Amino acid sequence: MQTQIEIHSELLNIQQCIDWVMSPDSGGIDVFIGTVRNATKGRTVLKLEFEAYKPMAIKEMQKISELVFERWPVQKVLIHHRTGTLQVAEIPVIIAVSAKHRDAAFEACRYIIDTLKQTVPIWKKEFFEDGEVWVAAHP
Amino acid sequence: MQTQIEIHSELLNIQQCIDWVMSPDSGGIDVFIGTVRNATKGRTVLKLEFEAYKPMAIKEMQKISELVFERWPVQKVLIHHRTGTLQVAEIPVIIAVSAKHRDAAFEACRYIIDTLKQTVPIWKKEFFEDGEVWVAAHP
Amino acid sequence: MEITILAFGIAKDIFGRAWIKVKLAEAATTADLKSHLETQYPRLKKLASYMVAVNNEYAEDDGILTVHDEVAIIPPVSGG
Amino acid sequence: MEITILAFGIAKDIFGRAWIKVKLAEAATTADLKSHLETQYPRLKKLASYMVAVNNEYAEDDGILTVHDEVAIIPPVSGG
Repeated sequence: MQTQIEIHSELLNIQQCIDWVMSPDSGGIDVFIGTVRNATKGRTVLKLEFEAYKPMAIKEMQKISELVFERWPVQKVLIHHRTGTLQVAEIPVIIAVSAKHRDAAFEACRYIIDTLKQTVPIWKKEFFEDGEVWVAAHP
Repeated sequence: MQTQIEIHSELLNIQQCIDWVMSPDSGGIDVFIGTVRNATKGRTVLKLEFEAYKPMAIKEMQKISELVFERWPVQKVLIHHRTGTLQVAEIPVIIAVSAKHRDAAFEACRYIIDTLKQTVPIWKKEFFEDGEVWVAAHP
Repeated sequence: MEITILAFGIAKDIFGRAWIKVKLAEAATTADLKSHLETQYPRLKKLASYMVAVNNEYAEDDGILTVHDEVAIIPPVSGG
Repeated sequence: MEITILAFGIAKDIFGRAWIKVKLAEAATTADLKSHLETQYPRLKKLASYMVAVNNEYAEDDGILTVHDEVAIIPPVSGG
């Protein structure tokens, strides 16, 4: 059970993430890469800002990872999340999971990103030409 | 509808694959990376050899990609498959799918690898210490 | 007792700063804190939802707060 | 008519080479080709399954072959 969890404001490095989860007893790796989209509901997005409650966010990510290891036969789990200002097409999040068999990798990876978006205390502000908004804050 | 399909004997380049599927109107990328595992059913694997019926394999991959674009709202689909001799931990296949929303990327990526393993004329021979076997050839 | 409340995301905008201090009765609960804050900062009630975290864990409404706790307001998360 | 049959994977081992030539009656079908090959190379029958591809497409058993077709034996695939 090996987990690598990081939250920081530097560029995320895809190759390094994948190198870390690779292992000779793995048969497959599933990787999810979030990217900043240029529009939300038709409005042009100029940039995003991500803020994290870092110690709690790390703790929540660790909980997700522990649950994944209980539920699926996976080998390594990596979650890297970026904070600070991101431009369009930059990468806020990389999740990578290696496993002997691909089903576990796919299911665990999807579970991680779905759960991260529900429980991990990280917030995103979208900047438009005519304003800015904290995503999901209001009904 | 943009597709990049390649079969060749050079090392597959993960970063290049991901760079190709990225786009400013994507919100997520799912990537599946196959890796050569060091054992099959408890037997140590020394190396693998992949052989392709290349023109037909390309055609079958194109069919998979077309079906993906009919079925899911995805933006770019990439399938790279390697041939020749691969050592343990090397990468025979990379599949990458970008989409506005992550569900489509995950589902399409999984569909592609599942279908590729059923329909695309590529064959894998496993080399053990005491013999070799064409995978799936016999019941 | 006086407790420091950390704020993130839109809660920081609502409080006008990254932390505030509030005065609560001894043995006050998370629910007491929420109603205190909602009186002082009515915009909190306009949020889709918000949680209180105590010592880096999501807290139940009936959890009792102490001056030693690290308390934070967690508006709807939107990472990833 | 004489048709060249391409072989891949274990079929190449069974034939002992990457292609063979077979003599078939005019308007022979894929099924005719299969039974011809299975007589000559009984190990084909031991495979989990195998398909015939004609011009880079999986062929039906009743498809008619011509000398202009590119015909290949496709043992169980195992890519990825």
